[in-house]
Order: sequence, then C-alpha cells, then structure tokens
Amino acid sequence: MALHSITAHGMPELQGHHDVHHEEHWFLKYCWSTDHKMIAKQYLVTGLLMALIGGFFAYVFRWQLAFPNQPVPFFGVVTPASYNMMITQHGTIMIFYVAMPVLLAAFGNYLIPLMVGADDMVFPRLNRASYQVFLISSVILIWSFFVPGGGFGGAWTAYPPLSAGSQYNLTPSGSTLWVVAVAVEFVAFLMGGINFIVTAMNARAPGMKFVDVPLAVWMIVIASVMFMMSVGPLIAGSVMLVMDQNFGTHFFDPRTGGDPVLWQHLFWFFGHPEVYVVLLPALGFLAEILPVFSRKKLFGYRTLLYSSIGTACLSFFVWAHHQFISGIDPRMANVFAATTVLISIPIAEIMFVFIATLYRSSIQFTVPMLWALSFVAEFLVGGVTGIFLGASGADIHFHDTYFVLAHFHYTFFPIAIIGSFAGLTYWFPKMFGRHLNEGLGRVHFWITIISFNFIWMPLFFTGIMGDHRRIYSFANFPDLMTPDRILLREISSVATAVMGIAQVLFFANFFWSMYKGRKAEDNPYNANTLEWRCPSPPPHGNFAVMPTVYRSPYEYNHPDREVDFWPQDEPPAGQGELRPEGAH
Amino acid sequence: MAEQHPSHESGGIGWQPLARSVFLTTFLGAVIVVGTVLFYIFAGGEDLIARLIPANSSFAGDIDFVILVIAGIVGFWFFASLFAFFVLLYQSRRRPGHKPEYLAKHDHQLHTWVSWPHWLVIACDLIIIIVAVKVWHQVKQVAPPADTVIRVVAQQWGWTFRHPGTDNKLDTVDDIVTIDRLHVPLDQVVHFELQSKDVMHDFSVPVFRLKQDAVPGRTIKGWFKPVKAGAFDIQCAEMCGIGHGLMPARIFVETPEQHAAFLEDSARNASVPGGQSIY
Amino acid sequence: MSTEAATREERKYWRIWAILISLPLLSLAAQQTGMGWLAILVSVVVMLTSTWFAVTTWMHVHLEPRFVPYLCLLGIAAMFLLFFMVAPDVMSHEGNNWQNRSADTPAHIERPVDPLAPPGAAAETHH
Amino acid sequence: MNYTTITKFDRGPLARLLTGAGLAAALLTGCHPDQRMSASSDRQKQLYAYCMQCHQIDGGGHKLAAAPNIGGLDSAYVENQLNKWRDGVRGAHPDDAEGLRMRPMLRTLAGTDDIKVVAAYVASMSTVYSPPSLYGDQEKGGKVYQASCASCHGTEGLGNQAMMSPRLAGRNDWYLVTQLHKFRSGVRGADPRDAQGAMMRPMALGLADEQTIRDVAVYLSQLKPKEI
Amino acid sequence: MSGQIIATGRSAAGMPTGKLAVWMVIASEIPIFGGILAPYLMHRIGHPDWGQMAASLNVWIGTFNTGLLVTSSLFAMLAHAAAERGDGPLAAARLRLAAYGGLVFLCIKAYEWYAKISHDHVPQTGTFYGYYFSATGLHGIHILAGVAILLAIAAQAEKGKNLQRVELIGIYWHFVDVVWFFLFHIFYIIR
Repeated sequence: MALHSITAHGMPELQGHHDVHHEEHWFLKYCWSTDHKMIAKQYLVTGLLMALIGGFFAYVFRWQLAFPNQPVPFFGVVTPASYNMMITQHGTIMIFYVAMPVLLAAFGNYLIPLMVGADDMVFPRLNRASYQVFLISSVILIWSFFVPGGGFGGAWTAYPPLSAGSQYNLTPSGSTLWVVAVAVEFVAFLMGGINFIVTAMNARAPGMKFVDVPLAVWMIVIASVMFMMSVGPLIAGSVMLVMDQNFGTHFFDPRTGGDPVLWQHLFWFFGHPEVYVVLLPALGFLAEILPVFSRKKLFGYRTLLYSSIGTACLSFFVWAHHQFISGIDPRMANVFAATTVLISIPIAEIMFVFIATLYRSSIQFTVPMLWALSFVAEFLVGGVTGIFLGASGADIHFHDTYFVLAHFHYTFFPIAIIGSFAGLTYWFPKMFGRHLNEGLGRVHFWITIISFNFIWMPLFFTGIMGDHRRIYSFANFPDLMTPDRILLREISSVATAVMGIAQVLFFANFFWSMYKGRKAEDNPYNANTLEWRCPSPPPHGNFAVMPTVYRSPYEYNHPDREVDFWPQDEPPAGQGELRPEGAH
Repeated sequence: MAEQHPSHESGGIGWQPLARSVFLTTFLGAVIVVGTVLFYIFAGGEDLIARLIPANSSFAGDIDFVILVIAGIVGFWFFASLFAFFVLLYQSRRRPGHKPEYLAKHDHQLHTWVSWPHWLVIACDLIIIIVAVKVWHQVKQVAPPADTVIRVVAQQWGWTFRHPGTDNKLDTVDDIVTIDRLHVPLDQVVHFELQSKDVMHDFSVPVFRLKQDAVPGRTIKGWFKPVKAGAFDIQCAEMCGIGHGLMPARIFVETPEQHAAFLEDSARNASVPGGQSIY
Repeated sequence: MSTEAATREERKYWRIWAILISLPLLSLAAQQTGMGWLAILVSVVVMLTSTWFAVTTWMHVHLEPRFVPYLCLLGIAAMFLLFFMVAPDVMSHEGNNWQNRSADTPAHIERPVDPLAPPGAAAETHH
Repeated sequence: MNYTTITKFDRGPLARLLTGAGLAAALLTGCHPDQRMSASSDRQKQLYAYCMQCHQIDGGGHKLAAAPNIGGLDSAYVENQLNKWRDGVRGAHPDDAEGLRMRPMLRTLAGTDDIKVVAAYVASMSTVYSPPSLYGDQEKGGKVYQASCASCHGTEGLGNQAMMSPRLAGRNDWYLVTQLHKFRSGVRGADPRDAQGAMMRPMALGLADEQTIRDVAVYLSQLKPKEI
Repeated sequence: MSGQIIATGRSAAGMPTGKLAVWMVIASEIPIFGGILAPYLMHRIGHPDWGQMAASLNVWIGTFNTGLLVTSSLFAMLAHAAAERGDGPLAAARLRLAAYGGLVFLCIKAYEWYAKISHDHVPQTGTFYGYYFSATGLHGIHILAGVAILLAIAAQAEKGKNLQRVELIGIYWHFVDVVWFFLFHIFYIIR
C-alpha cells in the first residue's frame, strides 16, 4: 500500500494511482459515462425534472378541487378525464420516478462506492445500463400522455377491470404504455439493486466490518433486497394485465372467471414493501446527518439496523390493509390489522433512536440539519396517523378519504422531498465542490415546511368529514359543500401553489451554487465517513489511495481524542488494535 | 478548541438531574393530553367525531369510539415524543463551552430509556388491535337479523337500487327500482346485496360510517341501521373511471309514514322507473 | 487437478444426470396410472429431490457463504406467504358475507362473433 | 479551519433578490382568478372539452366508448336531448348502460345556457362518416327506410326540425342498432315525459326482425345527402 | 477508460463478485416465477374444471423436454469442470453443446405451442392456457437469454479468457433447469 504521510491538519497526503484525466467528448463524459458519480447525477436530474411534472399536476388538480370547474391558471379547464389522468400520473411519477430514482438510485449510486471505500460500482456498465433502461421507462411514461385517448386515468393502483378494459378507461394505448413504463422501471431498479447489494457487500474497504458500514449504505442495501423480493409478483401481474388489455385474455376479467381481487393482492404485495423501500434510504440519510450536526455518536447503531431489518421483514405481512373493505374476506382483515399495528413498533424504535441521538449533544442548525429535524417532526405525524388506517375498525370510515391522503403525504413528503433535500444540501459540497447558499436554503426550508403543513393539516379534517379521494369536483355532493369544508380546501390549494413557487428558490440556489457557490473543502463538516476523505468533487478513481477502515463511522467526541471527530480511515495512533489487511 | 466542559466528570455521566427533569415534563404533558381525551370520551365527548360528521347509523358510534381510543393512545405518544424532541432541541443546542457526551456501549441507563417505551408501545398496540377487531367483527362479519333487504347495483357512473316493495321480499313483481335515490325506513336493520356491473365501485355513506367495495363478479352482503331521518350523500369511494366524481346518489331515511307514502306512490306509477333531475 | 480426479468428478456429474433423468420418468409413470393423488404426491417428491440434487451437487450452494441460500429461501418464503394469504380470496368461491358469482362461469370462453360476417355463415371454429 | 462560517446568513446578491421574489410570488397567489371565459367560440371549445374524451375532438364518436358521432345534429335536437339526459327522461333506466355513462356528464355543464352553447358547437361540426361495422344489405335497408321512416326523418335522412327528429344520415350503424333495440325494449322513450320517444317506439317496434334493423342502420350510416 | 475497477476484484463478503451477482439474479427471479405460479395454483385448485384443458397437454413431449434440459445442464456442468482444469477449448465445446440443447428445447416448445394454437387452445379461449402460455413463455425467454450468454461465454472461453464465467452461466443454467422441473410437474403431471 502506498506510503502516505500525515500532513499538517491530519489529512493523509494524496498519492497513488491518479490516472491522468484526458478530456472526453461531452457525450461520453455526461451521457455514456460508467462513473457512478455521473450516473448518480443523471438519476438526480431525471428525478428532479419528473418532480417538476408531478408537482405541476398536483398544483393543477388541487386548484380544480378548491375552485371547481373554473379554468386553472397556466392550464385551462380541467375535465374529468384530464383530472383522472393527472392524479394517476402524479401518484405514479412521485413514487416511481421521483422517490425511487432520487433516494435509492441517485444517492445509492453516489454514496455506496464512496462510503465503502471503493473506486466505483462493481459492475459499471450494468450501472449505466440501469440508468438507460430507467430513462427509456420515463420516456415511455411521458409519451403515454400524448397518445390518442391521453394518459392512463385509472389511479396509480390500476385496479382491473377499469385498467384492463379500454372500454371502461377510454385510454386504450395510454393504459398499456403506463403498465409497460412501470414494468420497465422495475427492470431498471432490479439491475440497479443488484449493483448496490453486491457493491456494498463485496467491495467494502479492507478492515470494514459489517458494523462499520455507514447506515446510509445499509439502508439502501436492505431497501434493494426488499424491492427484489417483492417486485416479482407485480412484474408477473403487469404481464398478465398487458395481455388482458391487448390480447383478449381473461386473467382479471370477472365476466369470464377472472378475479380483480387477484390483481389487488399482487399489486399491494409489492405496494407496501415499496413504501418501506423508499423510507429506508431517507432514514439512512438521517442517520448520517444527525450525528454530524449534533457532534454525537448515533444513539444505537445496532438498534437502528435491527429494527430496520425488522421493518423490512414485517412489511411483507401487512399489504392487505389497503384492501380491508375492497372485497377480501373480512376474517383476513383481522390478521392484517394486527400485523399493521405491530409494524409501528420498529418504526417507533427508529424514531426513538433519532430523538435520543439529540440528547446531550451540541446541535448546529445548518440547513441539512433543519431538513433532518423537520423529517423527524413531520414523519411522526405521518407514522402516528397510520395507526388509524391500520386498525380495521377505523379504516371503515377512513378508507379512500382525504385522511388516507393526508397520512401518506405526511410520510411520503418527509421521505421523498424532505429526505432528498436533506441529502442534497448535506452532500452538495461533495458532489459539486461548492457550497449552497445558506440564507437561501433557510428561506426555502421555512416556506416549504410551513406551506406543506398548511396543505395537509386541513385535509386531515376534510378527510374525517367525508371527502373521498379522486373525486373530480365536490360540487356534486351537497353534504360536502358546507362553507367550512370549502374554506379548508381553498387553504390547502393556495398552500400548494405557495409551495410550488417556493421550489423556484431551491432550483435557483441549486444551479447557481453549482458554478458560483463558495468553494468547498474536502471535509467541510468534519464528518467521519469515507466520502469526506477524498477531494470534492471526487476525481474519477475516487480515492487517491484506497482507504483502510479502523472504526465505526460515528465516533464523534470520543473521550480520549482532542479533536471532536475521528475519521474511519485514520489509523489509530499506536493504541487500539490494528486491523489486519482484508479482515471482514 | 478542546476546552473542558465543567460538568463533564470523567466517570459517570450526569444522568440523574437531567433525566428526571425531562422525564417529569414529558410525563406531565402526557397526563394533560390523556386527561383531556378521557374527559371528552366519558364526559359526553362521544360526539367529538360526530361534530365533524354526523353519526347517523347504529354502528357509527362504535366506529367513532375506535377512532377516539386510537386518537387518545396515539396522541399521547405523538405529543410525548414531539415534546421530548423539542425539549432536547432547545436543551442541546450548540452553546460555547457545552461539550456533547460520548455514550459508551451497553450503558445501563441507555437501555432503560429505550426499553420502557418499547413495552408500553406494544401494550398500546394490543389495546388498539383488540378494540379495532371487535368493532370490525361487529360491523363486517356478523349482522343482526334483517328487517328489510335491498340490492345495490353499481355501474359506470350510476347506482341502481332495488327496493323490496310492499311485500318486503326481493325479486318479486312489486319491487321498486330507482336510479341514484335510495329510500330506507328509519330505525330498521337494512341488509344490502352489493354488486357491480362493470368495474370496481364503492358504496359509501360517510354519515353512516358505511363503506364497502362493489367487486364486479361478486355479491357482497352488508348491513346498516339508520337512526336519524333525512337525506344524505352516497359517494363512490373506488376509482371507477371518468364519472367517478360525477356519480353521487342520495339516501333518504324516511319515517314509517314517509316510507309508506313512497312505497304507495312508487307502486302507482310503477310502469317506468323515471329518473329525477340530477341538479 | 489431475486427469484421474477430473474423470472421477465428471463421473459423479454423470451419475447425478442419470438420477435427474429418471425422476421425471418416475413422475410420468405415476401420472399415467391415472390416480390423481398419486401423481401429486410423486410429483411433489420428485420436484423436491431433483431441486435438491441440482442445487447442491451442480450449483454447489453448500460451498457458498451462508447468506446465499438464505436469500433464495427468503424469496421462496415470500411466495408461500403470497399463496397462503391470497388463497382465501382467490381460491375459495365464497366466504364471510361474499360470494364469487363469476367463479362458476365455464372454463372455455367463446370467441366473440365477428359482426361483419354475414349471418348464418358457420363461424369457422376449429374442429 | 472552522466551520462556524457556514451558519452566518449569506448576504449574497442573489440571496436577497430571490427571497424577495419568493415572498412576492407567495402573496400573488393569494387571490384566485374567478373570471369566466367570454361566451364565444373559446367558451364553446372549453365546454366541449368535457365531451371530447368520448365524442372525440371532431365529434366523430368512438365505438369503444359507445359514443356516437354527434357532428352535424341540429342544435335544437341536441339541446332537447341534453335536457332529457339532465332531467332523467333519457338514460335513467337500469339496463341503459350507455345512458348511465352519459347522464353524469351533464353535471359538468352548469345550466341551460351551457347546454345551449354546447348544442350550438355540436351543430357547427360536420358529420364524420365511417365504414360499416355491421353486415347489412343497404338496398333492403333503403326500401324499408323510405317506406316507414322517411316521413319523419326526411327522404335523405336529414331530420325535421319541426318534429324534433334528428338527422340520421351518417350516424354510426352500431349506434342506430342499439338505439332501435332500446326503443323496442322500452329502455329509451318509455318515460311519460318523453314526447318524441312515445312517437318513436311504435316505429321501432314496426321493424320486422334483427336483420332488417341492421339493414336500415347500415343504409343510413352510408347515406350521403345529395346537396353539397 | 474504465480500466480494471478495484471494487470488482474485492470479495469482502467471502465470494467472488460475479458469483454473488448471479445468486442475486436467481434470488430476484424466484419471486417473478412465483408470481405466475402462485396465482395459477390458486385458480387451478379453485377451478377443478380446468382439468380437461390440462389434459390437452402432451405429457410425452414434456418429459422429453425435461430430459433434454437436464442433459443440457449436464454439459454446462462438464464445461465448468473443464474450465476449472483450465481447459478453455473443451469448456467452450461443452458450453456450445449445452446451448444447442437449449435451442432444441425451444424448438420443441415452439412446435408444442403451434399445436395448441392450431387447436384454438389459446389464452383467449381459456385462462388455463393463459397461465400455461405465460409461464412457459417467461421460461422460454429465460432459456433464450441463457443460450445467448452460453454462446458468448463459450466464445471467450475458447480463447482461455474469463474462465470463471463458465461456472457463473452454469449456475444460471441449472436454475432455469430447476424452474422447468416445477413447471413440468405443475402443468403436465398434476392433472
């Protein structure tokens, strides 16, 4: 191993295999690159663009719900068909084309090689192929909006016979393209998932035991395993659905012996593990950010790890709580109610660990820390309201009302939006070598958080008061047109517009700071994990000298060290056991 | 930079005073929350949910009770953890001279901190499961004997209701079939057979806390017993295509005289069902 | 690897091959006897034994680290979970408060008649 | 190297500019636009947008959605039918699957003036002809039509405004067949408030058998009026 | 440009990266095949009248196909044995034999499908055939992919390069064989 001398402020001087960086054609560098960092940025940019589309749909149909049948600024009249298409595509885009790519693929691709001390993903070409398959899938989805009949409008859960019969959904090619786009996206994430798991398991730096792996990597690996184990039936289900739609088969056609409830089971068998697949990476980012800005060791590394593995396993037993009143046998509902309420325990465990990490620490309210703390606060509301829906008795009233929407937006918003903002603001200096503008970040944070709460708190109450979801306009329901309900809906819609506009601040800050922001050092936050041990932005081969790991990533304020952080790859000064080469 | 924090004894960490104060404030906050919820439940607060949406069927009160029990338990944990969260945020903010602690592994106090909420959460979950399953069994699995049976057929973008007519038996000549307007007698157990002709629909009467999907190809039975007269909304609660938001229906809970009048005048011009204006 | 050890290795594979050829023949015989329960019993036994032979002797799964077989068993367990939790709704045709009317439609599905065909023209179905 | 610099509020020029813009935008959205489009052609297009998903943009109809080609019907007839849909005179029968799909769509139109606007727009569209989708002998169909139907619907099937009879020339053949079946079975036209329906039902019952209905339907769907 | 990635060479989990990846592929394929077989079994048990449709399957062709696939797996195994001895060309020859076995299997399968379609025993006229064609079709696609990879690795093995990959494709090929065991018994034997 190349000898490296300790320079003045404790950073090993960089020597070793710096291959000369020849300038490539921009296409090879940006679109055809096998460098995990470039592929991560490709996923990130695609995810953010899709978030714009999903967000715009949200603004439009939220406006239509508050001011029925009036033309929506920047869109025009919202017809029932375009309303259904927008809510369906909003759900599909936000889960499959924003949360999964940004949280799982963008950060997974960027962080796993850096955090385990490798120079790239184990299969670079497969990694590039997985992004390209994902790109094809998002192109197919966008294309499905413009085919005759328009985009698919039968809700993102695509229950047959509405999704199977084009005489019912009136979007003959739109519905098939939607199913094909989602199935191709699953293939992309199977390829990506295998890459994440194998890299995290095999390409770990010498000396990095399983307990030294940062939790962000662990969480993405558990999420990929869960995705791999749960997506199979839905791939088979989508093949059956496409055959039902186009080739006249009768898998889900009730008139000839098919069974629509079978699709619901296949969909939600994947659906519920899927929401934990996007939750775990966000928890992983929190496990990285909270200790750094509270300068304190994470409360329970093994507690967090075992309870997320527990959540992963339990998440396979709970799926039918989405179907309590949709035709399954009522006796089954009791089983799923019990497992659903019990799954709140490991998640409560994880929240206790995050809160306990803050105990007796020294919290520094930087923008990433603000996002991380707001994640904990908002996710508590989301997690807590889930129990109402998991308990079968209460779900009779709450199923498919705005209470359900408010619940899963209080979980999805912290996961997809707050989680990725936390990750982006925290790792931006490493990704682009420059700092984001701190003041702008704070303004964007406060406007987004306040407007988010103003969107969804009122809708909890409209949900209890009987507003059902996916209803085009409440003007047709006399009981729902009372002045208080109308006011609550208008507050929520205006807050959606405010939040939409506030995102301009983020995009401006993001793209402006990429070139004009303050230069960032290699380790601006004095963090321990390996990605801060290489220059920012890291060159092609990441580490000049491949690091060796000596300790866990959360050794902050260790009593017998004067500096309050202890990087993973810093050899212990004399005392402490020296880990032999290749220990695993 | 490595100034020594005064209270940082090298040996044991100063748990006791801090823990006691944080524990006390959390407990106090929790007691207040649980107290208010219990007050509402037992001091006539039964209609806490009913104030938002009327409870007009026999099992609506039971479902509201389940919601309130969950609200009480879950509210306690929510406010307790949020309270602890904000206390810790304020208390551990970065101040000059304040040095964070380093928690060694397997600290005894550390485990007590985590284990007692752990068991309490499990206990609360069991209570919630028992309450929820009891109500679910009572509403969805068993039904009191039927005073009258109706058939609800959902189809793309309209509801067809088949009333048994004067002989109170379905599929007889005197059945009354109406579109989007259901007439049921007050204070009687009404059983319904739910079917769908084409796609998934959902027969939901929010004020009755009644919701059941209509799965095409299946007949699903259910029951409700209206306890308050009046006209209420029926909503479709499962995406069924373009007209999903445009297929409202009305349920008319009628006193015996009104119901008799309805039966009688429907029998008179029973030749054609005749829809009503949709405005 | 000396050639003598190699041929012994390959002979072992041929022996496994012989077993894996004869097992399906066994289940074929069981099926030809016409006894349904026997066919099911034999085919389950044959499926498990041939999978065991193929996975241990050919794929050498016992030489891999422990988590590899565990991961595959996790997938199989997920499928059993899917089967046993979904069967009460899809397999049985009625249950508590519901009855699947569409389940007793005939298995053979008639093809829709082509409206453009002149009436009375015998619909050209296969034999 | 001290990271406290991070926490100071960056007073960069861009920061001040954008925060001001953000707040202004937040206030701007407070007021929501409530203006109605002027009652002109874009109002027509805006209202017809509700019908486009099934009846297509050119009024050509869509067999998959069981929606007929409504282009070229005169506005009085369209208005009369739309009022019937809204009042439940038509399409309010349990066996009328297509009727129950059409009827809720009237909830997207605010009132009688919207119905007039849509009716005028539909009348302004031209009838879209499509090849026959059923087997039918056009000569026989023509003879039967001229014998019993031409008196009300006109020899060239252009309809008669006084008697509120619609233009049948160019109507989809599958649509004519289903409507004739509905008239015969009383699913359509049996409502006491439906004057035209009462006149039409005996005529439909007068047709001999299924094949005659198809012949007439195919004949009408391909009937091109002589005037240009 | 990519050069030799250091990460690919590491085996912190105690097994070479390629083999770990192949086992991951197999672990992710199990739910996909399970996702087709589980609904089929539910419907098959729920609809006893699918028996006559199942009776139309030709058991003899099925058994022959099973034997053929097992033989093809044997050659993949022998190729692995040869590769371990470093004998590239022999491994390549045996891999090609395994690939040709797979192709013959596909031809027989195509013939069987043609017979079905000509008798109008197609998914449109019976959901049993729907599941039969989907399951065997998905399996057929996996065989096609396997044949392509077998030939690609045989070409490389002939030149003595990447001999460790012979074992990897062997594992995948045996997995495809095991899946066929299940399909054969569930569709052809259990009537």
